[in-house]
Amino acid sequence: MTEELMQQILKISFYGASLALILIGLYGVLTKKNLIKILLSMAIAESGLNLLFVAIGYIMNGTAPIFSTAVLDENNQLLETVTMVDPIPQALVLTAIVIGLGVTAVGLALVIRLYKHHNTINIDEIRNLKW
Amino acid sequence: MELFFEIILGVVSLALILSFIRFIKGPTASDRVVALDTMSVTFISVLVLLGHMFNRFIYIDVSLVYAVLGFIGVLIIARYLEGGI
Amino acid sequence: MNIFTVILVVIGAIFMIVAAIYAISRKDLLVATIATSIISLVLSVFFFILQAPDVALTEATIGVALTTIIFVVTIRNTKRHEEEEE
Amino acid sequence: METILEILGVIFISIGAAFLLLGSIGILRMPDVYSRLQAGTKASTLGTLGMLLGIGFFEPAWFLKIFIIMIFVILSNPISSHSIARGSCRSGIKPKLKETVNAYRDAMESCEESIKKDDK
Repeated sequence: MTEELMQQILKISFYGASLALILIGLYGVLTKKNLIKILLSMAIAESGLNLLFVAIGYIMNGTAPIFSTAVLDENNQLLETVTMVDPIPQALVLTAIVIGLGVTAVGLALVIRLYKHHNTINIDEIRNLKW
Repeated sequence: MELFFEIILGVVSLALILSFIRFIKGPTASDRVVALDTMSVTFISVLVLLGHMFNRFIYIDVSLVYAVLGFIGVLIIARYLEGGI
Repeated sequence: MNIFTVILVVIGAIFMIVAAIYAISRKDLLVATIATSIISLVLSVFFFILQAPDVALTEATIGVALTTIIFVVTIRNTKRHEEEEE
Repeated sequence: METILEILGVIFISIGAAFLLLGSIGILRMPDVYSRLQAGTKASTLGTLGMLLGIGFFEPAWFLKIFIIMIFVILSNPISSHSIARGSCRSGIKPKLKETVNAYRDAMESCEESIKKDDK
């Protein structure tokens, strides 16, 4: 198996998995009636989005940014260059994961309050806006 | 020596597949929790193995965090099954 | 990149898709939470292979521990099983 | 010296991978939750320890951090296995094979009897 074929398989796996996760999460949000299931589907779609961002910023055979050391010879001349992956999507995704946790936590707190008031979490039966 | 690590990675991937089949089949929730526990322990060794193959010292911090925090999820599900929390 | 890393990535992608379909289609919400935990577990290894160890660290902490805890506490305070639709 | 360390590392990593694979086969083949728990946690703990030790022989500079990981695996894995077993026992899952001794139930019964005696 050649190098190019392996790279193609890697790209197809990463992009295919992230797109499939986003679509499955979207399906769950649109069709399910249970509020906890809806929040769970939102978490799944968000995981797929994070994976898509990091996979876009990946460069083949690169190494992690920031940690890398340059390889110098005795006259301080650069011997070889080090390929790094793109650090900007990683910083964005790092924030997005934490914000996603906050969104899920607030949604679940609202679900508990709704259940204590209406005694159900089916969105078809919660019709009035009064608490 | 490269080939040895690749074959070990293949064997560990086979172990992951078998645990995942138990997760799909398992009749009760306890079986699925056992499968999750085994998978999370197996991923610790996968991460250390990959860190050695990428040859970066800083990468095994991830597996340290896994070992410290990974069992909390299993613990909380087990306490729920018991009727506690 | 070598051949067995590619195999690990393909297996992980299949795990994630199957676990997501499983989490959506089950009526038992506790099983759906466990499936979401497996998705985050595999996602963390993917971030590791994509050379983003800081993101993998955050995903391991938040996805495996904290998300499971808040979902299980919510299920504890509400109902475990989703109702059958008429 | 280096070759000795590498040979030790190869031996330990092979033992670890073999135990991980055997634990997964056990988790697939065993009949009920409690025997699956035996295969799934004990064998995979030993497998992970062997693998970490082998990598530590390959890279001697990493040994301190790997030792910390090993200590956490040793501490945390039996706790989770014990609590899964206790949870499935309390949620009413019976063992499939015929049980000869159930120390947990006997301890609970004697505990309840002593509580009743105290109430009287």
